[in-house]
Amino acid sequence: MIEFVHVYKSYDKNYILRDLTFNIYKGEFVFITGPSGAGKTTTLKLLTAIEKPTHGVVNVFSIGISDIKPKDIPFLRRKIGFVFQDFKLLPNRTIFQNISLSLEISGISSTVIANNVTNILKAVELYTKKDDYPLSLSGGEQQRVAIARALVLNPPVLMADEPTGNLDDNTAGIVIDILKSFNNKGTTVIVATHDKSLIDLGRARVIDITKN
Amino acid sequence: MIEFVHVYKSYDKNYILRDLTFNIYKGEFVFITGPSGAGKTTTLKLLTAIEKPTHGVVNVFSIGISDIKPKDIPFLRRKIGFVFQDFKLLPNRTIFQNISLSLEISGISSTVIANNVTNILKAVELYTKKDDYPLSLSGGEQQRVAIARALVLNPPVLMADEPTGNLDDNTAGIVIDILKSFNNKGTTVIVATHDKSLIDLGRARVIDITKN
Amino acid sequence: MIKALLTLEGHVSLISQKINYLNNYFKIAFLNIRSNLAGNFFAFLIMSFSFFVMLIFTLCYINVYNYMLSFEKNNTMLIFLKDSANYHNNNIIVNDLLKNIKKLHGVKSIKYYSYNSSLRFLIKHTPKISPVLKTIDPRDLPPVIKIHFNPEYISRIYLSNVYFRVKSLNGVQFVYYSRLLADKIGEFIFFTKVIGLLIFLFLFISSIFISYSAIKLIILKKQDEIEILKLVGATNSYIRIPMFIEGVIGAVLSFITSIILLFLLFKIFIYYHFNGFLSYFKIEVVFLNAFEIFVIFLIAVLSGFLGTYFSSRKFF
Amino acid sequence: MIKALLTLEGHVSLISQKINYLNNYFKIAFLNIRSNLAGNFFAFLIMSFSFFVMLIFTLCYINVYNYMLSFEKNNTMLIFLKDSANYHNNNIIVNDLLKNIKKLHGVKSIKYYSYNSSLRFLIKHTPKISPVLKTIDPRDLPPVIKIHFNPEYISRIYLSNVYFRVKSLNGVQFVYYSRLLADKIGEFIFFTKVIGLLIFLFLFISSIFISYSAIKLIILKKQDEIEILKLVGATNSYIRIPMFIEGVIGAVLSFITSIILLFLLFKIFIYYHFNGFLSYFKIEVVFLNAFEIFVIFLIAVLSGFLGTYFSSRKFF
Ligand SMILES: Nc1ncnc2c1ncn2[C@@H]1O[C@H](COP(=O)(O)OP(=O)(O)OP(=O)(O)O)[C@@H](O)[C@H]1O
Ligand SMILES: Nc1ncnc2c1ncn2[C@@H]1O[C@H](COP(=O)(O)OP(=O)(O)OP(=O)(O)O)[C@@H](O)[C@H]1O
Ligand SMILES: [Mg+2]
Ligand SMILES: [Mg+2]
Repeated sequence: MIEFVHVYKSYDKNYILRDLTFNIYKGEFVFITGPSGAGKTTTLKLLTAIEKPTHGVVNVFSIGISDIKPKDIPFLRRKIGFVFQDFKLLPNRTIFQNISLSLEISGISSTVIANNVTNILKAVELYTKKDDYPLSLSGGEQQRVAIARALVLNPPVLMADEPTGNLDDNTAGIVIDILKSFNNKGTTVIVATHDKSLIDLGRARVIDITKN
Repeated sequence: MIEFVHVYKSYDKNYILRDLTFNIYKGEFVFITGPSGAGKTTTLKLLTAIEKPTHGVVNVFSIGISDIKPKDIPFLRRKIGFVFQDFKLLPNRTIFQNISLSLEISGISSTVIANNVTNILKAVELYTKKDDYPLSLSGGEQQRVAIARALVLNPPVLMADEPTGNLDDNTAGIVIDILKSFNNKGTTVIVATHDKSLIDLGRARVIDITKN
Repeated sequence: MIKALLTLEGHVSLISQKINYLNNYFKIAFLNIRSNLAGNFFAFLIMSFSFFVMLIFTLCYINVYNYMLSFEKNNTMLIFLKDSANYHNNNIIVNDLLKNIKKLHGVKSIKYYSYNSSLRFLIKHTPKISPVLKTIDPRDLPPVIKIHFNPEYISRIYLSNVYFRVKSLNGVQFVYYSRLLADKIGEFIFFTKVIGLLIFLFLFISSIFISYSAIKLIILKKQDEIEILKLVGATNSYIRIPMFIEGVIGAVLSFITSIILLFLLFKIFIYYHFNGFLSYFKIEVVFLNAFEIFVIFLIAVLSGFLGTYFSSRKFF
Repeated sequence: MIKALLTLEGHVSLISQKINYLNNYFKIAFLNIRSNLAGNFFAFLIMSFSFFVMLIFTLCYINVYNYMLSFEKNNTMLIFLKDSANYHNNNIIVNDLLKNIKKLHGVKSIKYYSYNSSLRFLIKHTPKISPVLKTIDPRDLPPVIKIHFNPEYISRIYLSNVYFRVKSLNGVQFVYYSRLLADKIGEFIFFTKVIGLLIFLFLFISSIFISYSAIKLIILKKQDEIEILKLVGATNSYIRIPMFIEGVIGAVLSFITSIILLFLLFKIFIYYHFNGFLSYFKIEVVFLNAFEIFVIFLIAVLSGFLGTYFSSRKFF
């Protein structure tokens, strides 16, 4: 499903990723790890064509990221839920509207949207905050909204960048349980984190990008 | 130095902080802790007059936050370095310019600025990135820039909101060491975190806002 | 594989999806307008201002142009006849003359003034010296023939042709038409056209530019939002179409406002009898006709569209 | 305690700090301009456009006003005398009349035309009918006295006063002055003033408003930056003063651009001899004088300042 073959990535001749090769199979749960600045976020960005590899091949759903056409990028992104490290919520839309966004852009009807969003909000325990705006939420609450937005479209692949950085151990446990339950339903889950305790909690395959 | 006396804080009649009372003395190192959404960030905001208490008294440097004049707020904030949970760096200024900002707004001459910024950048191990822009840094690197900006003015009080949320254990250790060294030089340090391992690492007084 | 998925999905619910999208575009456009009422109101005011300036200019231009044209078109020719002592002879000459002149193409009407009516004619057309003229003996004045031309025929060359023809006729003492004025006015009309076109182009570009800035102002506020939308998988059209709807709605509303404003100002103008005053100078003030309004309306819509186009281009 | 600290700090390095600040304000203003060249260029263009419209309006207004005034001020009065058969008697009456009229306040010059020169006078002043007049016997015409008034004295009341006085004098047959025109022009000048003032106010407010939007456009881009600056401890003046500098620099530059543009357009206008054409209608076209330019310059600076003031107010 996802292939990295001898991937190099540089910013201004400064190589971040060197000769990175790995495979992620359909339905897997995988941790990508490495210290701060190692290139975890960069690796995830390569998967959604936010960045392109300098050398090497990145294949997602058998599509080569290097030669994807700009007009196909939105459709690729709809297949991959992305929980951003800095959440990227829209400050002038409520939690509910933020989450329904992923559905609206795919042209889904509003009754289906209302139903799905309500379910996912209950799953991340934020249903009571559905009409609040992101800026009035705590860091941890925002993180859960970001996760809900990524999951609501029920994408075949979910990527989460440091999804528990702002969460206490209890809440982090809840989030990992949610990710696991989606994984059990067939979603491929990729989590980038430096957090050893999270990896212990998840008990899954670990790809250390610095050891490649 | 810092006093919370029977402090209540509500947003829209929804009480976040209830009857919170504590003291922080000059030169102390204190952890403020509690689960996600407990009000850690809110507590720190009360200290810098970003928010005002609904009831109760908050005193900082013997100044009551409830009746501080708007024109005195900037001068209060210059005495308190604040590492924000979401960093709040200026995207269109380089790392160097971001850090020198705190000095410029106090009208300090540019030679002094250059000197101080260089020193602090070396302390957080980001001197090589000084001419990069924040968006090209990893989450952990941005966090360290935020810390450097808070420390460069050498403020009597430093507050850090989840300062290691995006850092791996090694880098987190470095950051805690920096905070400790400033604390040894007389700076009062207040760290808000949910991270048990960080609290273990710091070995200092813990104020749990949910237990008050 | 993704393409296969897409086409499959595309065929299953294509129509209901299209309707949802269309519905959404308008919903988003109105949501955007509502969520940034202040910004949109500013944009609206700036655009109204620009269209208002454009409309005022057009109104002035059309009236100046009409005025100039009226100068050119109202040209008459005065033919002063030789005074013959022989009354009978005179009559024959005059009849001959009138017949000859009638044959000329483009002559609309001919009027003969005997010396009596010639004086009345003079008194009527030169009120300033009428008291003086009243003391004059009519018999001192020559008879006059006045020719009105068909406006379509009038041109400088035509007039000078007629001039030379008439001058050579029997019994004509002197032919008068304001050649100098005609020349100058012809020149002026030409430059009015050229400069009018230039100013109009300038205003058109400015109005695109003003729509551009007005919409840019709105887009700048949404820059981060657009960035996020793209990351979440929104297509270009999903982001841009509501903007176009917004831009065109803004342009249409501003246009309507400015035309109403102009109309009210025009009515006030008429109300205070300036029209009466100006008609003293033979200046008739007219409002824009439906066609002109429609053209400017199209320009307004176009400038809203182009403004959005240019201001939203850089994001994609 | 914090206050004590502040005042201490304040006294130690007050002067060097003030200099650093001032230095900084200009540095920041120029940095801002450079870092957002595109946005600033737009703002500059919009402001230029608004000032240009304002200047064009002022230019037109001043010329129309001058033209109207020239109508009012060039008023002359024609006095037609009774034709006396007795030449000697006539001379005495005329001399008496001239003496009496000279006594009136505000009379600038008097000219007496005997019937011979009266004809020449008529021919000169009514070229359209000169061929007719040439056939007239001079003795049929009455002698005329023409009065020129001092422009400062002229007003409707003054003129009608003089009219009644002169009319009652011995030997006067008829007094002519264009009262109707004077009335109408007086009315028109009044409305020109009122409407001119209204339009000027409208343009002034628009230009503040346009500066406002232009600067708002820049500030919107910096909204987050300003938020962060405040959190880090920047004072209001630290944030706003560079904006004022930016706003005023923008206004001044746009003003200079638009006045140069207007001047060039004016020169082109003159070059194409419109001036000559218009002077045929006795319209003299003048450019704005230094004082008028200065006033509009002040308005430009003021609108830049007020624009910044209003657009930066809400942040604090
Ligand atoms: N757009 C960019 N331009 C230049 N350099 C960049 C850019 N994005 C990332 N980098 C650099 O690439 C390196 C890896 O960044 P990345 O964000 O992938 O790290 P990370 O593993 O996610 O770290 P963290 O755990 O701190 O988030 C960093 O040193 C960063 O400075
Ligand atoms: N401006 C606001 N308006 C309304 N509610 C708010 C606002 N700011 C915070 N809250 C609410 O107050 C509660 C406490 O927020 P706070 O940010 O202080 O939590 P926190 O302890 O910092 O949590 P975290 O560890 O997740 O950052 C949250 O439930 C949040 O939704
Ligand atoms: Mg990262
Ligand atoms: Mg927090």
